[in-house]
Amino acid sequence: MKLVYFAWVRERIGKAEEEIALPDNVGTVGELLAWLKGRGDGYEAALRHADAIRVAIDHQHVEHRASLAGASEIALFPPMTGG
Amino acid sequence: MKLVYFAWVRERIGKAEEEIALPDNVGTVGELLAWLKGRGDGYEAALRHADAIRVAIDHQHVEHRASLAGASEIALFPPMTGG
Amino acid sequence: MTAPELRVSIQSDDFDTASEIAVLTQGRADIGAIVTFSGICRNEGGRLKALELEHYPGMAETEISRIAHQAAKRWPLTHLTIIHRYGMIRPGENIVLVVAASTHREAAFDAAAFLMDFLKTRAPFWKREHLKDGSEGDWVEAHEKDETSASRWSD
Amino acid sequence: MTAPELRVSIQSDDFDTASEIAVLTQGRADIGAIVTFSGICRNEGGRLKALELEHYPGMAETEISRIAHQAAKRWPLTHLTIIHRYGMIRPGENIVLVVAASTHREAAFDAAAFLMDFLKTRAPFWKREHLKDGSEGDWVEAHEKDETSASRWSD
Repeated sequence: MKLVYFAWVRERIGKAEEEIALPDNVGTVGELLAWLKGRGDGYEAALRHADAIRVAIDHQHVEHRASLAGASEIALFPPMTGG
Repeated sequence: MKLVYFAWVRERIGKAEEEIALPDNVGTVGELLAWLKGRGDGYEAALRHADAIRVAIDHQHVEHRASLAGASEIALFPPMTGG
Repeated sequence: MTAPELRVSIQSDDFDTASEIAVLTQGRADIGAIVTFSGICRNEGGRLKALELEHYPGMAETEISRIAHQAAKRWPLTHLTIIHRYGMIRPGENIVLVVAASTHREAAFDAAAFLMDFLKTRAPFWKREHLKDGSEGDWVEAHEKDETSASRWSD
Repeated sequence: MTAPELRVSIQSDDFDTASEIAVLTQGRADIGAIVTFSGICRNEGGRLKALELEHYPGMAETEISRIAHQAAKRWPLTHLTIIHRYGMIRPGENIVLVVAASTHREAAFDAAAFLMDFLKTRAPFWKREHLKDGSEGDWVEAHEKDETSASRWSD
């Protein structure tokens, strides 16, 4: 599964994207965020306030309770500031 | 006192403006409209539904209850359709 | 709050929306949002040759300036342009332009909508249709809903 | 209601608001109202050298098209243009343009305001400041009030 990061989430994690294999017990967006947070200091800094992190699955905004089933690209980013 | 007319008020009355001397008992816009209406068929046709007629005194919109005191130019016209 | 730059023009000539916007942004970097409204003559399904706009010279300028000042008091604007044409206007041509500039988008949107609602109901202009078949059509009737739109701004 | 013509562009190059409007009105006489919104880079009191806009390629197009289709379903529009830039943008330059054309002004105003509210809160773009003193400034923070503005459209 491909993870992509933007803005300060990307900066804190220290990379723009990565391929990961999810453990079996990670089934939702919320579980993914909690699991990622334990992967190191950068992840911890990026995801400290996980509630504020926005997530898109295959280019569609999703809630944290959404299932990851069938996802091929998951994006994590801060609240948007375009327009 | 100068009266000016616009759009179909002008067309029905048959002139764009005129100078008139008001009788003493005409003190408000409403009284002016009622008095004008009796001046001939064109006035009658223009002012039949007097409630719908808009009035400006010296370039300012006024209500029908407004006083004519001090007015130098009184305009009568239909509801506006600009913009 | 500083008073916005104001430009009001009542004219028979057509105008160029692009250059009205350009004039406003030139050499300034404190404007964050510009909202424009262009009112354009429709052909009404092909039956219209032109709209004739009659206006009340003198009062048109006075009344539109009054409305512009109300908007300027109500919203933090950096610039306001209002152009209203009179005379014969053919389908596809401009009738009216409002440009509202502000540091913030809500102010620019609200001011432009406010101005249009009040131009419709307070500016002394009257439209009459001229038809393609050569006949002089009717005076356009005022819409009740324009009055309703204008009344939403009273507080 | 016929579907409006739709133009969505995510680009790094600047654009010309005037020609975007012109393209829309050329050879048509059924458009009565055009509302444009231009979002322009402010200099923030002189301290800003540029805004850098990061975006999520692919999703930006998808999400903006989705928002555009929502607007097209909700209001009777003849045309909708949305252009959003990314990359380095200097004070005074365009960031975003929305053009909504309709036969009626309320639809054009509402659609343009709706689009801006949703571009602010749903389009995957992030602004970071670059300061005049050469330093890299902070990521711009999202405003609570943008969420509030967007929520007023849910019915």
